[in-house]
Amino acid sequence: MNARFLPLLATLAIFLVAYAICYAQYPAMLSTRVIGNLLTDNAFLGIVAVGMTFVILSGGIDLSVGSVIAFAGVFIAVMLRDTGLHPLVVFALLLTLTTLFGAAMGATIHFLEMPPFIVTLAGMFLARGMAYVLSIDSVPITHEFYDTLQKIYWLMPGKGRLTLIGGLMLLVFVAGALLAHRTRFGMNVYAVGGGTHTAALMGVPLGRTTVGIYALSGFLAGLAGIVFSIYTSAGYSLATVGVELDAIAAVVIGGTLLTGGSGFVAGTLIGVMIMGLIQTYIIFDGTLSSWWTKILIGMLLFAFIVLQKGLVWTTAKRRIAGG
Amino acid sequence: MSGLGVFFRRIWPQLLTLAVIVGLISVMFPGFFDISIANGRLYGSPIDILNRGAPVALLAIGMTLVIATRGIDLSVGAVMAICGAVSAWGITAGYGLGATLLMALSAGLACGLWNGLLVAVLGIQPIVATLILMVAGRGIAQLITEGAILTFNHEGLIFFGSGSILSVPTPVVIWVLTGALVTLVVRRSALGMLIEAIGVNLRASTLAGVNTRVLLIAVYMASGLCASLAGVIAAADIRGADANNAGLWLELDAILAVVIGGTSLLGGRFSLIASLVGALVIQAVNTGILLSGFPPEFNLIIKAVIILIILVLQSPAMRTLLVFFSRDPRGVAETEKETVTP
Amino acid sequence: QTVGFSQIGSESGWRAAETTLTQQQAKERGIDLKFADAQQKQENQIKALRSFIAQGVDAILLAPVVATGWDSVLEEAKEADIPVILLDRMVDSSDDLYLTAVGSDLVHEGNVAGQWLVDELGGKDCNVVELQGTTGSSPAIDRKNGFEQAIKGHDNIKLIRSQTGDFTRTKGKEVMESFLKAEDGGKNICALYAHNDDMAVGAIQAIKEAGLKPGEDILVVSIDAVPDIFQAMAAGEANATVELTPNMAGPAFDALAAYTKDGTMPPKFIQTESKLYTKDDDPMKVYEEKKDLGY
Amino acid sequence: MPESDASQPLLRARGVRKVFPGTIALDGVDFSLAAGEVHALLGENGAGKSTLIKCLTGAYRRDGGEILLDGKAIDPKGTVDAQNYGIGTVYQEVNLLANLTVAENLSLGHQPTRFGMISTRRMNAHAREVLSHYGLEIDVTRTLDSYSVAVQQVIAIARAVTLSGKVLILDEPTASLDAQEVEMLFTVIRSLRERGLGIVFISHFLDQIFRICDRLTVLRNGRLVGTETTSAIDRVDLVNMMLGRELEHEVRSHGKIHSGTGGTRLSFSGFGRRGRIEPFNLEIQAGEVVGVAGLLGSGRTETAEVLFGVAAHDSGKATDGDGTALNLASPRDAIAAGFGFCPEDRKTDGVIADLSVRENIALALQARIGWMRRISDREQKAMANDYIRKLDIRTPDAEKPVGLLSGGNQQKVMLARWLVTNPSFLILDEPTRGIDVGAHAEIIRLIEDLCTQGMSLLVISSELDELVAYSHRVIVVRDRHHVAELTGADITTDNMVRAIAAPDREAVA
Ligand SMILES: Nc1ncnc2c1ncn2[C@@H]1O[C@H](COP(=O)(O)OP(=O)(O)OP(=O)(O)O)[C@@H](O)[C@H]1O
Ligand SMILES: Nc1ncnc2c1ncn2[C@@H]1O[C@H](COP(=O)(O)OP(=O)(O)OP(=O)(O)O)[C@@H](O)[C@H]1O
Ligand SMILES: [Mg+2]
Ligand SMILES: [Mg+2]
Repeated sequence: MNARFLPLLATLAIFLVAYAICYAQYPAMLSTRVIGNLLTDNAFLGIVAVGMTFVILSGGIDLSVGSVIAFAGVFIAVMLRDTGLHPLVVFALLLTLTTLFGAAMGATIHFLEMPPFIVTLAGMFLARGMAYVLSIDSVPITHEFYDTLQKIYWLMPGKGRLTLIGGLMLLVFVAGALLAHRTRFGMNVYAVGGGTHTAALMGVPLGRTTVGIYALSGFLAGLAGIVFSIYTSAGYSLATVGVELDAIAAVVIGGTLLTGGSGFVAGTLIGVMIMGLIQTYIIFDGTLSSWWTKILIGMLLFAFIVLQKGLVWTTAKRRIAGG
Repeated sequence: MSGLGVFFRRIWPQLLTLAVIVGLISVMFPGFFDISIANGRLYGSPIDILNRGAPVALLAIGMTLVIATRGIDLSVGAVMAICGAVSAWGITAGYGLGATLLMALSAGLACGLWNGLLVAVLGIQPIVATLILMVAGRGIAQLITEGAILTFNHEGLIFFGSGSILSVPTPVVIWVLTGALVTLVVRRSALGMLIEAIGVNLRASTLAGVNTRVLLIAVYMASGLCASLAGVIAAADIRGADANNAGLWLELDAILAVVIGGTSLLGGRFSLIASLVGALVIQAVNTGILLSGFPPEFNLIIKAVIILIILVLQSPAMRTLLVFFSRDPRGVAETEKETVTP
Repeated sequence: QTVGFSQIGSESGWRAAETTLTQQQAKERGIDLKFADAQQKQENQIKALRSFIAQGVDAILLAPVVATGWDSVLEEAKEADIPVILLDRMVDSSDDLYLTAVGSDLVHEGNVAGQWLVDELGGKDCNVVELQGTTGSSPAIDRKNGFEQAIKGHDNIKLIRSQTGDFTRTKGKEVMESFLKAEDGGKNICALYAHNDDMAVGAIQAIKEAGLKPGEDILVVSIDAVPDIFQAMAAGEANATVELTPNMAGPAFDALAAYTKDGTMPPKFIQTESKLYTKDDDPMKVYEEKKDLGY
Repeated sequence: MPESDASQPLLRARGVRKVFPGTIALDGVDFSLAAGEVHALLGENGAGKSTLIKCLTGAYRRDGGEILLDGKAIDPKGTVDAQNYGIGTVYQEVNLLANLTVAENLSLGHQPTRFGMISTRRMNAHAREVLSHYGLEIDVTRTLDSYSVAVQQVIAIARAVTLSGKVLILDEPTASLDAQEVEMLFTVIRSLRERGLGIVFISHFLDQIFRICDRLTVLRNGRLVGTETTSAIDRVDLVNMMLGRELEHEVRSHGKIHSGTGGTRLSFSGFGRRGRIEPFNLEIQAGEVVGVAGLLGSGRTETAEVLFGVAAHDSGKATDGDGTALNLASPRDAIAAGFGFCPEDRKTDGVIADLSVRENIALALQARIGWMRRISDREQKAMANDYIRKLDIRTPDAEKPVGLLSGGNQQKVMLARWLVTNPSFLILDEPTRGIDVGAHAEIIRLIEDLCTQGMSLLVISSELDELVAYSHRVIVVRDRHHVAELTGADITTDNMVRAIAAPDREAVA
């Protein structure tokens, strides 16, 4: 077995064990309802985390995604309220806009040689600022097309629902995995993450790749914004504050190294599911105060990371010792 | 003196930025430079910038050191909340001022130690390692205050927020002194060079015998200590510990200050003074927005645009362009370094 | 009986008090309360609601972070026959999706505060500065509207500056400092309206540090009625506050009990009183009453 | 093969200029490469060889001059362009991506695709097939960093060869290869030459130059000294051309004056680490040079790392001359015990690229003194200038970031870093890798000087001749075992080769 897959397997193992523990305590955790919820409730996070995976694989970071989701929601809601455009047209407009926004950040990062952390931080302020300017109120979306979208789901046995957005997230993960592992663009992303300078010497088109990565992240953030607007049927400029940190945490828990160059899109899915599991567990428990909730989330984050490190480390060590 | 010359060459972009922003504000708001003394304390908008900038300036000191080692500390905001809570709790529980301060500073050191251990011993990447405390820290602070704003009326503690020394507001005195002290320690000893060495190449530094582990931990502890000072000031300022909001998102401002100060997020060469100027730039922008009277929904956009402009102007590529026009060979040196690291 | 409670978060003392009181009320009635803190995020609240439904609780209390976006999850609750009661803020879904809503009218609160100022001034000219809540939050929007409605038509009152203080003391103080500087050292300002007491408390300190007397040189009116504002009022530094009671759960549980017993439908909106407190209401006594409620 | 001289040059550079602050790296250099020739590029460290290559391939923007390919002016804006023109390059220092698999490294940018999707199976098969030409039978689906520098070097060469349609440029490709691998490489080069490729070959090994190259071009201080046909020039002339002076002290002097007269300095017994190096015994005298020979990946570097505490030993113990036990759990412990260690991979383990030459030299000493007592700028500068002179480090001044020095000069800075700490036991892993003839002689003389002064050295080198020149004792490592020890007159290249190649353990005594 290849050493590259160790972190991924470790994460999967931890997830399964954690789920088993939760199940032992609350048997309802294994209902299709909970599973359906995990997919639906984390759909927007999952989608944006796929984009974040690419960014992090390339050694960058994108702090703007939370704000972009909020902007997307407000944009859609305001457009649907004030113009007669069909939602699909608005979606297309929005995706173009967020993709361009991402591409602009990528271009700034590459051509002005500025660190991604800072560029996307400014992007984060900018996107939320734009959302404020569009509307500070939360704007409901009443278009009947949205009702149609929300009504699309597959009722699993046990009353759990696999919703459109949950399914879309899974689709994005599959597409993301193919893009990352089976295309030249994906390889270039890994190459840039392995070392910009070396990648350039090996002939990787740095500019194109960097712009592409952030454009992809912007596109997926826009898509996540659409999903979020379907999820809440509204646009709200204060929504999804700090989602970028959740996405980063999911990517990292999923076994991708923040230094870039190593990790898997599939790991991110498990990361997202682990985060969802933690939250579900805390809600099922229902006795934690606000502060203990935060502390527990922090501790579990810590436990997962240490466990993962430990697992990878001991396995790697055994392999060396075993020859 | 060549030392001073080098120093100014390093920080002139930051100073210039600050001057331009202050200039802009004073054009928009002519009364800007009016400084008087009220209640035995200097009073005026420039003083506000210095005073309100205290938390970010303090955080930026620690953050600069952390970033120089190629790390990052996202937890400083939460640590501020913890230390503010500890000081409020200590003083209301009747411990003396000395004991309370000691507890608050120890809390900051302990948080730094935790971060440092995760980074240096467990080898967790700094963003993630400090993200843990960023999430949990606010919870810990709330645990101490039980979710409420823990108010106090102890004059001694309040002095740290709204007192003054020789009419200079105490927070200003604290951050200036801390900045000077840390600069002195770091530059008069070999710490500065060792920290830079770690930031550029951790492995090579270890092989050269640098005690990288201890140094990394120390750097995070310094950051924790700075955060605790900031936390005490923030709490003393409003005479209460607000576990939810104290230092909220200030870590981002601190990082921004360091970057505006020209220290690379990839570690290595750093300048504390430039970071402090960076912190003042950010606060000047904030204060300027407040004085301008624009509706609040524009705050973020204005801030984002100004910061973007500053960063773009300071970016290496822009410097190349500038050099291209001025034909200053020194600038070329810096550009070439960015593009090629053999 | 198991009741799930999805709280927004713990962003202010007032909300901490609401949580404490809800837990107390539940305990008194022997209800098993499942508490979920959403950390200011709607998505977390929706997750919490879905988990409550999956868990099969008997009823759900929801303090919604924002008015929009609850339709589908409320429908799910309805399908699962779980009554939902809204606390302190409204949603804009159709009202057959929830049992009842307990809360105060935010616009009304702003109105009460504005009305007080109008009455207090009695026609004198007055420049007002406003400390808004978090930009985009419904209390900030509604309290601003309510206040503006109240002062409309009173040309003696002018709103000269309005800036967000994020509902926090620190920002309240910082913003007030700049207001003072921008308005001629505060001589230009005759009254302060703050969207919550915390910002007012911060602003009071800023006014004092500028060498002015809050409560006299600058009138201070705010909303929430948290204990600390009563201290300030007792010291003559604040003038008025509008109460937003943190005990929303009491009426909610009563309505729920009646509903589960014999299906009595409560009214769709149970409005709590927006009581105005001034110096004349013995602030110290109110402070003593309130100070242990977990604010 | 001299036929190449006649034909129109394949690649031609005219008046190439490149200026770095404080240095004119290239000053109007002309260079021409014919199809079907192997053309050597020679010069001291810092002469501008790598810079010329980088200008030719667009990795640097040149400040002047023109480049012609097949008579047409080209202006590669980046390495991609160069690759598209059919110019494949191996830059100095392995420039591959450690996080990608071997196969991915080989095919990056040119992966076999089907319907836009990369076919992993075909990619891996192709990689296996390519590497088999170099006698490398490795798992191509493992990441590059699971292999040693040497293996990586071979992969880098393989990649460049597959990419080069017309021109192949190799910048010190043999620096980390052993004799066998060099043979393999030469076979490949010859067959490419047959196919009409033009090959640029940079090396400091003159033997190799004479064996494989048709013509050679010498640079000195960024200027062209001349181009000659290899067969028309002899060794001494060539060296004079490179140095611009006579080499005072030819390399192979047998000056082993001391041979461990100072008594035992260190002894290690049963020293080893599971999975790295089998336990070994080693005794080192004061003033003795112990050479370590072995094939690539045989465990020489591991020996050094275990000794220095980089990978702490888990068996055995170490004692100093008096028999007191030494704690060697970390590099710091080792340094405290008076050890020094110049690692082989200077890029990742050695230089602190952004710090100045001065700081790099002072670093180890400063770390040993502790952070409290700072070595003053003046002392640091004096120290640095002293070694810049002694080791002839080519740098405009001591403040230049070390990452901007040429490869060989970086190596000298590493040496200086340890020499200032005045260690009693210095471990050098491939100290002469990438170092020019002149400096090579310097370093060997330096090693001899140091041991006369009583310093003990452990020197790992792939150049057996060199080991013969200065070692008092040679340890041969094979498959992570210390298999043989040669002393005195037994130290000959033949004996070493026999020990390295011996099928079973007790081969040579
Ligand atoms: N990016 C750079 N910035 C500044 N100076 C540089 C840079 N790259 C190379 N130099 C300088 O240019 C000169 C030529 O360096 P180059 O790397 O071409 O030498 P070289 O002939 O390849 O030497 P070696 O044999 O040691 O590899 C050296 O003095 C070096 O210090
Ligand atoms: N040809 C190879 N095939 C597979 N693995 C190899 C090969 N060469 C080296 N390795 C691996 O690399 C490891 C590193 O070896 P090490 O660096 O100690 O070798 P060395 O003798 O110092 O050689 P050198 O320093 O010249 O590379 C070896 O233990 C081995 O696992
Ligand atoms: Mg070179
Ligand atoms: Mg080696």
